[in-house]
Amino acid sequence: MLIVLASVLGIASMVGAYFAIHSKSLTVAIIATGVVSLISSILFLLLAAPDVAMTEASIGSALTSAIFFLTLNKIRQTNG
Amino acid sequence: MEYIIITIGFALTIFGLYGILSQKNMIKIIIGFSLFTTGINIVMVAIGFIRGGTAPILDEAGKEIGKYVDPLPQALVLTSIVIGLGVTALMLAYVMKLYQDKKSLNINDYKDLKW
Amino acid sequence: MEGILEITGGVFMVLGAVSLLVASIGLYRMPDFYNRIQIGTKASTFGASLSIVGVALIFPGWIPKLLAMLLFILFTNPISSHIVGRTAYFTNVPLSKRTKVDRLKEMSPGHLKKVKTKD
Amino acid sequence: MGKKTMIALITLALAFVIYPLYQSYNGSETLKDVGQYYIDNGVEETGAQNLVTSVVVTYRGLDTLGEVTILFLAASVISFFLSFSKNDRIKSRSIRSVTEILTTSTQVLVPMIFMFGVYIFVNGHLTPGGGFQGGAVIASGIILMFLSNPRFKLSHKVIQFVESTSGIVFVLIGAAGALMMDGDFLSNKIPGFGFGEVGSIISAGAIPVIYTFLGLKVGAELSNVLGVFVESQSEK
Repeated sequence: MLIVLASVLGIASMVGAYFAIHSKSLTVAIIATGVVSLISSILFLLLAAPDVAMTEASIGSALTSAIFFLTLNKIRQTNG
Repeated sequence: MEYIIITIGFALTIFGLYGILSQKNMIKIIIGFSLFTTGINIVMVAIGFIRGGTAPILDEAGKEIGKYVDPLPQALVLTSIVIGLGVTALMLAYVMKLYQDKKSLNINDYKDLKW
Repeated sequence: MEGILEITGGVFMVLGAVSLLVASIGLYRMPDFYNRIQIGTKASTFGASLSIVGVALIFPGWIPKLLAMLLFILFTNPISSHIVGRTAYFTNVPLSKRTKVDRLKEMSPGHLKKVKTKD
Repeated sequence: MGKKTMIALITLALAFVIYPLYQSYNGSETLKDVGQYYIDNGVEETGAQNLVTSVVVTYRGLDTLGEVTILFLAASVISFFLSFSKNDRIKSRSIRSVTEILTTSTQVLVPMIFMFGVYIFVNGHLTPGGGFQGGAVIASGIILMFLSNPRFKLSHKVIQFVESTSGIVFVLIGAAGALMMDGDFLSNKIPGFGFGEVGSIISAGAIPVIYTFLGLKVGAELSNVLGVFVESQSEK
């Protein structure tokens, strides 16, 4: 059962990584990075590491995406 | 299960390096760094995994199973994630400043040290 | 007696899972963004609440923590989707062609204000 | 010419480097020596239930101190880079009006989020969680405040005070362990902080105190980074 879950999450994270690198839109790329981060937090939970899972979910997924979006907004603003 | 997860970790690492090398957009390069860090973290936690072990918290529920995973890689990854956020924020601040100078996100436009 | 509680909890959790499944099917079937965010929020909030009620029936010792979780979900989920939908409306995400009523447009042309900040 | 071939070659080289690592990985059944030592003796030596916490705060406390220093350096370099003079600032900034629902719910939610962050780092030695996670939760509360009120400004004095005080207290507690009990730097055996009963909140010596200050420090630093990023939006 866990093997099936891990494989599904693995395929999802590979798709997310593909979109993060090859997407034309930066917004899609940033959201895909957040998705990969969130999936990796579930993987940490499967590896019996709840502390790391909490850190990854709050920092890697939420705060990093927020900072990326702030930068993107600033760049668009400068562009006019 | 741990084989699959360590495969995911290595694959994310390779994806991240490929992204860093192949992309021209600087934000995409930082996204590549972010993927690279995530992959390395997954690999490090997977190395400390013990089959059938629970989280290293020794309360009643943990003592019933009596088999724990290694706490050391988890502690290292914990700090590594926080440092990853600091490094990402620093790189993004550089990108913002560079964009204000040249109005370009393409890495090939920055050739100031090259003549 | 304990068996009844466990069975009831299991039924609640299955109902929650069915609700989440309906939400995901609706995400696929709905015509535009606003319908999708509506069905996603409503059904998934309901499903998560039902699952939490099921867990509370099975493990009565966890009720305070589960209550806090329920409160958080009931608070944050609708509010966040409200903000997302509103932002989407003001950044001109197209409505479905079958839309009949658009109250937000009737309400105010001056709703989207340009505020000047003072330094 | 081969820019693409170069990229493919470097990626393949990385794959070759990590392939032996992957090959030699066997999901082991037993722990290595250091991990086994922590499992066997961690609870008696530190009194903390959560062994990750005892590794982070006590066994590898010096690493954590260096890590917090790196975070502090990163935060200060970011604020140095994104700071701007008051002359070249453009004053107008278009803001979409915020609904009443968001404002009201923020007033309810932000204290709850802060309380949840404090709960996480106060219970760091019992349940999963700790200073870093609690600090991140507090910083996400700050994001919510920024989003709900566009004119909200982070008070730099408060941030500075919290950050420097908690850093100094962190080092002082570490030094107290070394000086008064002739133990090690950043050990948790300090007179006045008993070990207590394992599993209760007041236990594990100095670990809860250190983790509380660590959480405040990390929360202040992350909030400062976010605040600087948000402030730089109105610059032109």
